[in-house]
Order: sequence, then structure tokens, then C-alpha cells
Amino acid sequence: MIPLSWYLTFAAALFSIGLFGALSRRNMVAILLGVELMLNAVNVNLVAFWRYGDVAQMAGQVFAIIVFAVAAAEVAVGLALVISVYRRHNTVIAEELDLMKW
Amino acid sequence: MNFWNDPLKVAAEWLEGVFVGWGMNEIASHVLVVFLGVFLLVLILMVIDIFLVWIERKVVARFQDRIGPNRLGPFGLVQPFADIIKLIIKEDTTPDGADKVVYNLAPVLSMMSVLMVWAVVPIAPVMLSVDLNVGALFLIATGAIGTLSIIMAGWSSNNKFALIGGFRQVAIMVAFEVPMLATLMIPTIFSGSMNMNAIITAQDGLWFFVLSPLGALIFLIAAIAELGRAPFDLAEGESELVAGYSTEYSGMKFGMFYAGELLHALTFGGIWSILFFGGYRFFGLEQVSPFLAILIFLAKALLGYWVIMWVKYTMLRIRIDQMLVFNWVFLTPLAFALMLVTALMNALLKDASPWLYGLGMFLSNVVVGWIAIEIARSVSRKEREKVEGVHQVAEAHH
Amino acid sequence: MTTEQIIFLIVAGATLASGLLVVTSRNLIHAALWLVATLFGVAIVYTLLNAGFMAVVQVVVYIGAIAILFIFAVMLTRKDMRDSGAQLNSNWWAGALMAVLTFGGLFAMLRTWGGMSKTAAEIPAGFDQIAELGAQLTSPEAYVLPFEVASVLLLAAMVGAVYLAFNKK
Amino acid sequence: MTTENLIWLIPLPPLISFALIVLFTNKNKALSHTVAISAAFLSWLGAMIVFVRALGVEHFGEHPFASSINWLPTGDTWLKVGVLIDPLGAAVLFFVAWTILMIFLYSVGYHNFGQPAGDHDHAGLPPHGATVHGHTVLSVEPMYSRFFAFISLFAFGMFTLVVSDSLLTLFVGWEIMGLCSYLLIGFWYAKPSARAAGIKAFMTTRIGDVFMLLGIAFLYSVTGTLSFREIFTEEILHTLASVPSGVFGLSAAGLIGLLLFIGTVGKSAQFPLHVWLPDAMEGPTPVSAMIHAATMVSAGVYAVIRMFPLLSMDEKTMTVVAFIGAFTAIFAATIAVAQNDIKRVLAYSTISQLGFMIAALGIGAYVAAAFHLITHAFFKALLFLGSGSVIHGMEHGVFHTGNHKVDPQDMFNMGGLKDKMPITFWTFLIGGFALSGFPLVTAGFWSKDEILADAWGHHHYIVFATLAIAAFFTAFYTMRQITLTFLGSPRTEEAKHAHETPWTMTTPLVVLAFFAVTYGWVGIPEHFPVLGPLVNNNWFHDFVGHTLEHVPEAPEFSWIPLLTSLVVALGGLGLGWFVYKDVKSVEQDKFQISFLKNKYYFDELYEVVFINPAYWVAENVIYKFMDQGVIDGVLHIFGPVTDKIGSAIRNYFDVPVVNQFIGDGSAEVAWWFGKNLRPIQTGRIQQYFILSLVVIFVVGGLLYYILTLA
Amino acid sequence: MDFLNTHLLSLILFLPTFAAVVILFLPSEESKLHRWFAFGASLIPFGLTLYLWNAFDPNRTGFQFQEQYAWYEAIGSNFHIGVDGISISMVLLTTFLTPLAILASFSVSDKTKAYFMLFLFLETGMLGVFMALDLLIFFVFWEIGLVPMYFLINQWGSANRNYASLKFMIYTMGGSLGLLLAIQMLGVLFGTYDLVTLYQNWNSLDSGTVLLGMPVHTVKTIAFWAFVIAFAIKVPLWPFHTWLPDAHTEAPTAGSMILAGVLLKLGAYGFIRLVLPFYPNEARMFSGALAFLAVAAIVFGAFASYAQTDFKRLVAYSSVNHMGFVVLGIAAAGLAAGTKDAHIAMSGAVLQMFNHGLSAAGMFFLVGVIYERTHTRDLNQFGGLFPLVPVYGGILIFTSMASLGLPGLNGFVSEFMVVRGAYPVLTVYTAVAMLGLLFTGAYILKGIKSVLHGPMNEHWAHGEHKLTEINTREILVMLPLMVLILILGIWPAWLVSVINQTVVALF
Repeated sequence: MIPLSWYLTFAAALFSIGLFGALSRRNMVAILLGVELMLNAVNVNLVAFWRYGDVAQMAGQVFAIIVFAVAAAEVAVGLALVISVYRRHNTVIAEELDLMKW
Repeated sequence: MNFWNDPLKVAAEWLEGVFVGWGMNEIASHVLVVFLGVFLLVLILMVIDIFLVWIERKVVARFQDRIGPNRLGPFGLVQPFADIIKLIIKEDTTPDGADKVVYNLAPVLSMMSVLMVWAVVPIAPVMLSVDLNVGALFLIATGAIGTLSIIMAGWSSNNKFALIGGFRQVAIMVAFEVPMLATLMIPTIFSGSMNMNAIITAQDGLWFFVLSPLGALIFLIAAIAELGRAPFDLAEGESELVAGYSTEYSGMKFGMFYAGELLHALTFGGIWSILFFGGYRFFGLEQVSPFLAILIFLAKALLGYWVIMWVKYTMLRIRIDQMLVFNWVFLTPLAFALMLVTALMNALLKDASPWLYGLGMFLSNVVVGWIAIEIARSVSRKEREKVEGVHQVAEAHH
Repeated sequence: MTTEQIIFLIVAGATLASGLLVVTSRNLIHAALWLVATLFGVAIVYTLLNAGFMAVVQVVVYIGAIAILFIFAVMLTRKDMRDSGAQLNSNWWAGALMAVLTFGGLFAMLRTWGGMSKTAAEIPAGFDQIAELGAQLTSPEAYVLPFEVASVLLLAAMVGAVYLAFNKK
Repeated sequence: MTTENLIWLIPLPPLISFALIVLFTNKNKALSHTVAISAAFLSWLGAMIVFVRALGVEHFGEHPFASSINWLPTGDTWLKVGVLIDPLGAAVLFFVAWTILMIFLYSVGYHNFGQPAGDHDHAGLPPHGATVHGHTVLSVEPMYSRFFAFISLFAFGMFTLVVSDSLLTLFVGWEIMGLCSYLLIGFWYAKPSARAAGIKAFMTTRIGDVFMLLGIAFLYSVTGTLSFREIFTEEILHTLASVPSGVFGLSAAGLIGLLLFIGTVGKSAQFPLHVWLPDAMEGPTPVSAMIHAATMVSAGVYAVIRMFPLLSMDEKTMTVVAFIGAFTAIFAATIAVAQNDIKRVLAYSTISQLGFMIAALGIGAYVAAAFHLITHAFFKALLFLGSGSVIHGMEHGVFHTGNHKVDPQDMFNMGGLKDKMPITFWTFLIGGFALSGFPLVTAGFWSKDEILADAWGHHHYIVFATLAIAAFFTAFYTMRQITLTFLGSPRTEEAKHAHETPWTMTTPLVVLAFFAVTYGWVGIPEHFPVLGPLVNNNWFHDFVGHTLEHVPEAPEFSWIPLLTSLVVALGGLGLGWFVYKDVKSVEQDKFQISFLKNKYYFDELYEVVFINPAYWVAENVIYKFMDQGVIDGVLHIFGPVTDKIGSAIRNYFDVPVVNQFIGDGSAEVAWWFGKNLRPIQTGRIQQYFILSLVVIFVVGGLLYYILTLA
Repeated sequence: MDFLNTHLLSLILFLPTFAAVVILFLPSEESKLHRWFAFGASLIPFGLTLYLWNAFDPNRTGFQFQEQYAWYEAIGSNFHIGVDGISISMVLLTTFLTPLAILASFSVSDKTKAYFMLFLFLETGMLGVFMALDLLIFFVFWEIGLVPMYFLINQWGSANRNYASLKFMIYTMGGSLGLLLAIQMLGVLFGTYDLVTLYQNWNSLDSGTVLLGMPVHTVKTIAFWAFVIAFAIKVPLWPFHTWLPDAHTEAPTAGSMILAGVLLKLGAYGFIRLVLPFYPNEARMFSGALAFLAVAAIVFGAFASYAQTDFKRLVAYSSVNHMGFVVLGIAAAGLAAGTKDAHIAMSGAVLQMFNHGLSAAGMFFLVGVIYERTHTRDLNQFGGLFPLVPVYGGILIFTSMASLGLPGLNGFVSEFMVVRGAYPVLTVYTAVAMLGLLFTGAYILKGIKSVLHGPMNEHWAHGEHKLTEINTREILVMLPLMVLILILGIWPAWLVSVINQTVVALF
């Protein structure tokens, strides 16, 4: 039997990896990749809590599903933005987009 | 437990007994037996696959009013083996700028995605590898891997034709997955389960084709698009893209793509027959013997395969943008509308007599189809007027 | 160590490794492919958690749609096929620090939490997860509202994405 | 079928015919009149069956045919509607069915069915004739189908009125006829005169109608029912008679009776609401016959006869009724003498004769009024149809000569038509004699004689004298009309070329002429010398009299009224013939008195006193002054006032205080802060991200420290 | 079906709004689509109302199909709706007229999207007033009905529309102020806005109680007049009626149909639903004043109508005249509460509301039909059009006669009932009202005379001005109205019995 801690640690690790990606990559697509990892980590947590809590209460799975939807939406809009930005500024490097700075 | 009634189980138990007799750990022997079973299934499929090449060539010859392979062996039956030998002994090339790992992984994934589908395909009442309760969804999931393999192949070839071909194919697959998923829900609604076996069992009264002919049609269209066969074979439109994503592949790697496509077609024929034509059921004949059931299923799958070929060899190739527009603007809304109507009708007629249920479903399908065609007609008339001018259209009417 | 634990460890290790590769590979296509591998690993983790439906959906949605989208986006946003220059920004050390801190903080917090070593109960026989999930998703007493909101979100995202990516002539 | 059910069905065929013609057959003339006449025939058949069955019932007065159904829920009870045929109803139904059928038939010929369509004919105008082989001939009415639709509806209204058992349904039929009279009088609506006549008819009768509605409401609220049979019980009548109404010292019965009677005054064109009837001659002649002789105006009298038990409860009301009737009788008769239009003479004659009936009722001569109502319906319908026939014949002449200046209705343009139109002449003569009360043979004699006898017998000598003089005038102008029209020699070229009308028009004349003679014989008084014993029993008096709970006594026989009526009838006829036998033109007519010719200037009076002021008040006082001036004027003041207040607030408060001090001041503060915080904005998302995480860790750590460690 | 039964009223109420929102997402240049969609969508509430009518049990007293949801708990207001015999007939009228009005608007080609959305919103607003069982909800819907109408007049009206719409808005809002204050007073006093509860509490107030520092009867009188003026403006009663001719005349055809057909009923409905039950004593005390205003409306309305040369204005004033009868009935019912006269008068008033809805809508539509073709409403410019448009003429005469109150058509039944109910208690007023009835005939005949009869105005007979016959769609608008007019004239019991049961129970 696998204790809950394994899953949680696994999720935390995955989350941190994702966070690193999101914080450190230059390419916007890569940042989004990191965000995906973070979302997945959250989902693992949700499903794990479902499994280790009251199985008849589907809240964990329900929210995991909703996270799926959110992730899909986020990727769709995010990538569309990336492409749009690329068309306009010919770059996908996040740092080069600093028109909004003071 | 008679071998003839449940051959797989009897054989598996016997084998396990033998292995344990050899002094093996029970778990290990079980795992081994399962692996053997999978191996057996794959083996059978590959053999069938070989003959599919022959069948395809024969059928296309008939369509094109010629004879097809007929020199090697009776009816040219040995021809496919010759083909295979040719593929195996061909030089296996890898382009210079290719991403080697990805390049080599792609054909394997392609073949794998097809074979994985068979894990949930019930070929006879008692013959089912994995009785997955989300079988129908599993289909789509494996399709995703197929998609991945194609994009990998296209990208890693370092060839712009391959890349464009891959793009196109992926665009089509992703797009047509949507109506396919929607129509998959229709048998699910009818049977109340996504389990393949349950779907077949639910069809003991009426085939779902009768309840939802429109659903079956949409599924077929989407399936053909998934396969990337004519009229949707843009990924390998010879005149523009050489051979699409498989341009750079040669030898057995190409053979795997090729065999994968053929097997995929047969697989979809089988899935189609399971979802809408009762799978291995045929008026109780399947109860006689599992082997008979396998034959029935195979016959139905081949029939479905034949329909796919029929379409392929009689239709023109459609332009990519038209095709995607067709999907997003017509097929997807239609599939969703149909799903909605089916669900509504199901909720309404749940407690009605089966006859009423069937009739209601059938009629609602007819109505939805009719409305869709009317809308399409009026839109196309307007479009035509825009393109050709009102004058000519008016003339055409007279 | 039971078989399950061994499997988990292998899968988790592979998943984390490919996750690391996602954030570190120079080649973005590779990064995306590693993401596929990671997602696949997560799907297996779901299977280990007896959430077969989630696993299948993970494959359908993440691998079938999201990962493909990523690959598309990567391909559409580059001038040539190679990735040149630095892949990490100048603050990468701060990012790494933050990541480590996060992991450390989470780990520390989890250690102090009592439910950590809890084990899972058997899933009762005849419990139909999918039916229950469907019922709860569409039941006004349970989660129909979030479900609807999510659908609206998807619709909005669809419209927005189409609008953004539309090449205005 | 039970008789009751049959009675329910009697009014229906014309209604169905109306609907059929309007909705389906209005394009097809032949089909339209077939439908209409079939419907009239079916109703006639039903009426005759009911009539015959009624004759077969013993004590019919106490056991009439009646049935009713719930119609309208009123609180916890229901207002019922139903049908009732009692002796009076049966007698009225008889003549109504006959005259309606005849008029329907007559209309076919009158509207020139079978003739070609006119060259310049135009819906809304009378036909102008068509040219066939160079000759101008009569052309078919352009709105032929519509005419039949309207008279079908009219017939429906009349039948409804006759068979109804309550005032409510009576009123329904009454108003439907009002509508039809409006539509039919204004049938040739493109003629301004016809249009005006239609409106005049409708509005004048409506004056009566609103009073009647008030009376009905009063009656209904006092008794809780509108059914005749329930009202005319001793108990209710006595209650009504004993309750004071508070108006003019009348009892409730009296006031109700008076209100209902005003309705009749309008409908039956009694003084002072008589003005519409002569103008109504603008309509086609069958309409005149229908509305102004046989049915609608009779309906007014019928209603009063119906309500007689109620009216007779109050002496004052009876006096008013008698006065109005008698005055109208003589008043209209004098006007008739000076009219030249063949139909106008008949119109005033109708008013006058209706006055006879009303007067008869006013003096309590219930049976005589009913009797005269019926005989009058027959012979006046006959006269109107005859006059229509004459006009038709004259139009023939007009088309022949082509001189459209000649008015085919002016009697001075006629003369000598006896030979040209023999059937018309003889039937007209019968009708005219009946109207004049030519002794013994004609129906008019018996009915008029009975009225006079009643007046004498009940000692109403003033009424008697007035009516006798009116009768004399009647005979005089009738003979004047006959002489001018038929006798002598043609005075114009057109009259020479007049032509007998087709069979569809003459047949009704003959049938009606038959009744104009014979119907009188059912009411010969028992005590009449020679003839009385011969018939043994006054059937009509016996039959209709039993409608009432107490059968009215027939007046004792007296020679004075008999001789009077002989003298006035023969004298009038003789004088009329004598004066007019040699008259050649209008100028020779001594009776062209402008006072009479202009109907005592009543139209002009009403115009000045009522109509113009009403319009003036409506437009200037109520609309322009009150609504637009006062009310809207007050409203319009609000606008500027609000505007002033608003601009004051803006200029003295909003601009200096709110905008400048509060608004701009806060903006500057915000600007200062913004300027100094600007450098944090690097524009790099990941740096923001890291910064926010740092903040989270710091805050989280602090919180952790504070909450757990400290 | 269970959901349907428990949420029937909400469905009827909000389906139009839902449809309006859907229209928002339709492409904006597809006028045809908007029309048909709006028409189809408005038929659904009508179908549901028929079902409601069928399921309604007239023999049960009290409100049926009630639904109650917490709405504004802080002040004790609930979303409480329900119907009884009076409101159900108004609901039927509304859902019946709306599809017809929408069908009548098919000729609108300008900004169809907004137009049909406003129309559907309007339907919700009107239905809400009829269904509301909570004062605040009542008020909310009361105001909701105003806004779409304002825009309908302001955007699609004819020449003088700005003035008319502003007048309409400000006038009605002015009335609403008092209404809102009075409602709030009730809410403050009792802590609830629920009608059913308020009926009991308000009337059981001891007359010696002091409220807000005033004797209770003073408070009641003030509140009574606040209510009365708000509703009197809406009905409209003389002298608050001058917005009506302007608004009706300038509104687009379908707008006038709904305005006359339903919106005016809101005021009368307010009298019946709120004024009489809340203030029986005041209603009795002031019934003379009310009757005076009603009779003034009847007589002056008829006179003013007679004075018009604008066809539409003529019809508009006829509404003043006809609605006067409604208020006369209500005044009589207030005076004679509890007696049979009151029941008859009240049933008559409600029936008159329904009937006027039918015939006024028909009349306005017919005016619109001819206006659309000739672009003038000046009676002097018509004349003798009957031969050109025989079918139209027939329909116009039919509808005019219904408006005139010809027996056999609907108007008579209700006017008769009102007169019957009012006569014993308000004899003099009733007698004077007869003058109005007489002039009803005068102005109706004037209309027919000027349009259809008389010498033909050749201008309309030839060439580009040639007047075309009423078309099938327009006939289809009139047909249901005419059928119902006829049915109600011949057999009103099906409707009256439903109204009657409630009236007997309430008054």
C-alpha cells in the first residue's frame, strides 16, 4: 500500500519543477509548459485526496475535471496570445515584451 | 469449463498450470501468460494486416475495373509476403538533420496506437483483453497517441513536405476528434455505459444504427478523417506533398506506417460495427460458439473496412480549408446537436415502449439530418450566388 | 515494498525526470515531447489511484489536445528549426531558489500534517465511479454550477483564442 | 326534432349564409344569392313549422315553446339566454319569415342579376348601366354578393329578436339590425348622401339604444333576470310598480318602461327621433322594405308590445307613449302629403303608421297594435317593393332615353304607368288601399279600424280624433301617390318607356298582395255587422290576446269608429284622386308647402342644436382647450422648471465644489503616488511573478512565525 | 413534467427574456431570422399559458401555481409569483397578444435585433406584473415594462416620437414615485412585501393605531391616493391621460398594440390587485371620486376621440374611453363590495380589460396597416378606400364594431356587465357614462366614414400610391383576434366563469 505522503511529495516536487520552468524559461511557450506541470501536480493532489478520503464524495475528481477544463482554456488562450504576439513583434521571448514598463 | 465455450480462459489456466508446474512464481506466471496473450493477439493482427494489403489491392482493382495482384500464389495471395520481404530488405535511411530518436520513435508509436485499441475490442462474448469501463473513451485516447506519432514523424524528418503533411494530418485529426467524440456519446447514451461489451449487449433488440443512422454516418465520416484516407488524405496529397509525413521514411519504418494505416482502417471498421451494428452479435449466432462470434465480428469489421475503401476509391480529395470548415462549421455543430437531441429524446422516452423509443429516436435523427441539410443547402446557395452572381444561379434553376 | 510501491516509485521517478527535462531541454520540441511523457506518467499515477476515468481523460485532453497544441505553437513561432541562445533568463537562479523554497516549504508543512501517512480504504465493490461522477457533475445539489461555469469558461476561451489568433487581413 | 330545438335553429341559416358569402362565395353572384335565399327559405320553413305547431297547441299562451341555457356567470348565479315562442311571437314570426323570404327573392331582380356588368360601375355606387349593342341596359350591382351577405345578417338579427326570450338577446338582435341598417342604408357608400344617411340612422337609433341599455340594466338589477316569462309574473310586476324610481315621480316599472320605450322611439322612428328614416331611403329599395316596413321598425313596436305588461303598470308612461304615438302619426302624415319622392312618401307613411301602433299601445290596445303591426308589415313591404319596381321600370326608361337628369324616383316624372307595369300597378293598388284602410276587403281596414275602435271604446277621444285625422291624411297621400304614379298619362318620355320588371320582383309583389288582403280576415271583430257572425270568432284577438296573463277585452262594438274609418278612408282616397287626377307638373300641386316639404325643419334644427355644438365642444373645449391646453400646459411647465434647478445646481455646486476641489484634488494625489512607484514596473512578467512569490513567502513566514511560534 | 408543473409560471415569465438574450447572439443583419425566432419564441409562452389555463382549477380559491424563492431577504421581499382567475386571464391576454404583435412587426426592417429583444423583454415585464405576489416584485416588473416601451417608441416611432416617449416615461415614472413610497411604507410597517400576508395584516390594523405619527386612516388615505394616482396614470384616467394619445400615436404599430392591449391593463390590474384589497374602506369612501374620474374618462375620451382628424389618435382616445368603463366597474365594485352588483361589475371590468386588449390591439394594427401603405394617418386624406381594399375594409368594420360594443361581439358583454353592476350603486354616473357610449358610436362611425366610405380619393387608386390590399401575414395577425372577439361575444362564459370565481372569492 502506498501512503498518501508519497503522492503528495510527488505532487509537490512536480509543482516545484513546473514553478521553476515558469519562472526561469525565456520562451513563452516554455513558461506555459511549466504552468501545465503545475496544474498537473495540483490534479494529482486532488485525485489523491479523493482516493484517500471518502470515496463516495467525488469532489476531488470533479475539481480535477474542472482543472482540466481550465487548463485547456488557459493553453488555448495562452498559445493564441503567444502566436498573436509573435506575429506582431516577431519574438516569443517573454523578456523582450516590456512595452508596458514605465 | 469447456474449451469451446471459453477458449481463452481455459487456455490461460492451463498455461499457468504448466508454468507453475515448471516451478515459476504464480504472479510471474500470470504476468507471463498475459504477455503471451497480448503477443498472440498482436501476432494475429499482424497476420491479418498482411492480408489487408492484399485485400486492399484486390478491392481497389475491382473499383478501377482491373484484376489486381494475381501472379503469386492462388489469387495472388502470396503477394503481400513478397511486399514485406521487399520492405524488410530495403535500405533503412535516416536523413541528416533528423532528430534521430524522435524519428525512429514515430513509426513505433503509430503502430502502437493502433494495436492499443484492440485492448478494449471485444471480439467475442468472452474474448476481451481489458474490460475497461471507459472503453469508448480509450479509443480517443489511443487516437491521441496516433496524432502524436504523426507530428513527431513530420517534425523529426527535417523536411518541409513532411512537416506540412504532419501539420495537416494533425489539424484534421484534432478537428475530427470532436464530432467523433460527440457521436461516441450516442451509443453511450443508448446503452448507459462506455464499456464496449455493455454497448454490444445493449444492442440485442435493435442495432444502434437503426436508432441513430445519422450518428453512425457522422462517426464514419470522422473515422475516415482520423484515418486520413481519401477524401481526407491531404496529409499525403502526392501532387503537393510527395508522401506527407512519411516522405523520408523507407523500408520497414515506412512499412509500419503503412501497415498501421491499414490496420487502423480495419480497426475503425470493427469499432463502427461494435458501436452501431451490434459487434459480434448476429441474431443469437454468437451464443453458439466464441469462434463463430469471432467470425461474425471479423465479417462485420471487414464490411466496415470495405465501406471505408468504397468511400476512398469513389470520392475526390477535398481542399484542406474546405475540409476543416466542413468539420467546424457543419459536422461539429451537427454532431453536438444530434447528441443533444438524442439525450433529450432519451430523457423523454426513457420509460416509453421500445417501439416508441426506437421510432422517436429514428425520427428525431431524420429531422435533425433534414434540418442540417436544409441549412447547408441554403447557405451553399447563398455562397454560390456570392461567387457566381445571382444571374447564373437563377439560370441554373431553370 | 509491495509491487505497487515499486511501480509507483518507478513511475514517479520517470515522471519527475521527464518533468525536469521539460523545463531544462534546449529544444522546445523535445521539451514538449517530454511533457507528453510526464503527462503519461501522471496518467499512470491516476491509474494507481484507481481513477481510470481520470487517466483516460488525462490522455485524451492533455496528450491529445494540449500537448499537440504546444507542439503546434512551438513550430509556428520560430524562424528556423533549431533553438539557439540561452533558454533560461537572467533571473533563473531566483526562479530555482523559489522552486526549491516552495518544495521545501510544502514538504515541511506536509510533514507536520497528521494525515500524511494515511492509507487508502478499499473501493467498495459495485461502486460505479463514472456514474457517480456524472451524477454529481450534473446534480443541482452538487457541482452543476462549477460545471456550467467551466463550460462557459471554455466557450469564452474558444472565442478568445479564435479571435486572438485570427489573422486580420 | 322538438319544437324548442327547432326554434334555436331558426336564426342560424341566415348567419351561416352571411359567413359563407363573406368568406367563400363573394366572388360568385349566383352562388351567393342561392346561398342567401336557401338560408331564408330554411328559416322560413322552420318558422312555418313552428307556427303550425303553435296553432296546434291548446292554451298556447300558458304553455309557450321555451327553452334556455346558462350564458354568463354573474356572481353565484347565471344569466340565461333562451328562446321563446308564445302567441305573439308566433304571429310575428309568421310575417317576418314571409316578408324576409319575399324580400330576398325580390332583391335578385332588383339588383339586376343576369344583366351584364356596368361599363363604369364602381363598388360603392349604384349601377350606371351597361352598353350592349349600342343600347344602354341595366347593369348588375357590383356589390351583389355583399348585399346578400348583409341582408342575411340582417335576417339573422330579426329572427334572433323574434325568438329571443329575454331582453338581452332581443337587444342583441336589435343592435345587429342596427349595424345592418347602417351597412345597408350606406350600401352605396361612395355616395356622400348615403354615407351620411347610414351614420344618421345608426346614431339616431343609438340614442335610443343607450337608454334602452340603461333600462335593461335597471330592470336587471331590480329583478335579477331579463327573461320575459320571469319578469311578467304578478309578483315582480307589482314589485316594480310599487318601487319608486325617484325620477319624475315614476315607479320603477314606469321608468324602465320609459327607458325601453325610448329605445323604440329610436328604432321605430318616432318623434323626435324620426329624422333618420326618410334619409334611410338612400339605401336600395329591398332594404327600405326590409328595414322600414317589415322588420326593423316593426321590431321597435314589437319590443314595446313585448314589454306591454311592464309599461301598463304606470299610467304616466302609458300617456307618454300614447302621446308620442298619436303625435307622430299625424305629424308624419302631414309631411308625407308634400313629398314628391315615391319612397319618401312611403317612409313618412311608415312613421305615421308606426305612430298608430304606438298610440294603440299607449291606450292599451294590445291586440290591435299587434294586428296592425302585422298587416302593416305586409302591405308596407308590398308598397316599398312596388315602389322599387316602379323605380326600376323608370330606370329602364331613363336608360332608354339616355337623359340621366331625370330622377326615376320623382312622382312628377311618372304617370300612366298602369299600362306599362300592370302587375306592379295592381299590387301597388292593393297595398295602397290596404294602407288607406279601404273598407272590408283590405287588411289595413280591419287593423286600423280595431285601433280606432279601441281608442273610442277606451274613451281616449283625443287620440281617436288625432288618429282619425291622420288616417284621412293617409288615404289622401296614398291616393295622391297612386294617381301621380300610375294614372293619367305619362308626363315624361322616360315614363313612356318604362317597363314591367322581371318575375323575381313581381312574384313577391303578388304574394304580399295576397297577404295584404287576406290577413285582415283573421281579425274581424265578432260583433261586426254581417261579417262578424259569419266568422264567428275573432281568431287573432283570441290567439294573440292569450299571450298576456289577462286576455284584454275586445272593445264593444260601436258604429262611430266604424263610420269614421269608412269616411276618412273613402274620403281621403276620393279627395286624393280628385285633386291629382289632372295635375301635370309640380307647379300645379297645391300641397308643395315648404314647411311640410322640409319636414318642419327638424333636420336643420338638430344640426344647429345638437350636432354642431357637440363637435365644437369635442374639438375645441375638450380636446384643444382641456387636453392640449390645460393638462398638457401644466405638464409642460415641469420641463423648464426642472431645467432651471438643474443648471443652478451644476453652476453653483457641481462645477466649483465637486469637480474642482474633490475631483481634481484627488487626481493630483494619485498622480504623485504613481510617479514615485513607477520604477517597480520592469515590464517583465517573470520578475513580477518572483516578486509576488517573495511577498508570499515573507508574509507566510511572518504569519507562521506569529501564529505558531509566538 | 413535474418540473414543468412546479415552475410553469417562471417558465412563462422568463422564457421571453431568455429568447431575447439568445437574439442578442444572433447575427445582426439577419432580420428574417430575428423575426422568426422572436415569433417562435413568443409562441412557447403562449403554449405554456394554454397548458396553464388547462391545468388551472377555477373552483379553488386563492393563488395557484405559486412559486416562492428568497430574493431580497434583508428587507423581507421574496420572489413570489402565482396566479388566480383575474391574473391568469391577463397572462393569457399578454402571451396571446405578444406573438401577434411580433408577427405584426415583421415589416420592421430597422434594427430588428434590438427591436425584437425589447419586445420580448417587454413581455417579461408585463407578465411579471400580472404574476407578482410580492409588492416589490410587482414594482420591479412594473418599471421593467416601462423601459422597453420607451425605447420602442423612441427608436421606431414616427415623427414626434421624442416628445411622446419622454412624456410617456416621465408621466409614468411620476406616478411610480408615489407607488414606490407607498409600497415602502407598507414594507417598513410590516417587514414583508408579500401580498398574501399583507392583505391580512393591513386590514386587521386597529383603527386606533398610530402609524408614523399619524392616525391610521390618514396614513391609509395617503397611501390609497398614492396607489390610485400611479395606477390612474397607467390606465389612464382623466385627467392623467394626455400621455396616452401621444405615446400611442407615435409608437410603432406593434408597440401601440401592446401598449393598448396590455400595458394599460397594468394600471387597472393594479387597482384590482392592490387598491381594492388593501383599501376597501377608502375605496368605498372615494368611490364617487373614482367613478367621477372614470366617467370623465369615458365621456371626455369619447368626445376627444370624436374631435380627432388623426386616425391613430382617434383610436388612442378610444382607449381612454374604454378603459374608463374598467375603472367605473372597479369603482362600483369598491362601493358595493360583497354584493352581487360588485361581483358583476368587477367581472365586467376584468372582462372589459381583456376585450379592450383584443379590440384595441386590432384597431391599432389596422391603423398601422393603412399607415404603412399610405404614410399618412390624416383622416381627411383618406376616403372611399373600401373598393380598393375590400378585405381590409371588412376587417376594419368588424373590429370597429367590436370596439363600439356591438352585441354579439366581445365589447358588449363586458360593457353590459359593467353598466349592470354600476347602475344600482352609481346610477347617475352610469347614466352620464351612457353619453360616452353614444359618442363611442359617433367616433367609430367617423373613422369608418372617413377611411372607407364616401367618394374615393383617386390619389390612392393609381400609380405608385396605389393602395394594396391587406396581405396574408396581416390577415394572420387579425384572424386570431377576430376569432376571439367573436367567441367572446357569443360565448363569454369560458372566460367569465374563471374570472367570476375569483371575483366572488375576493370581493
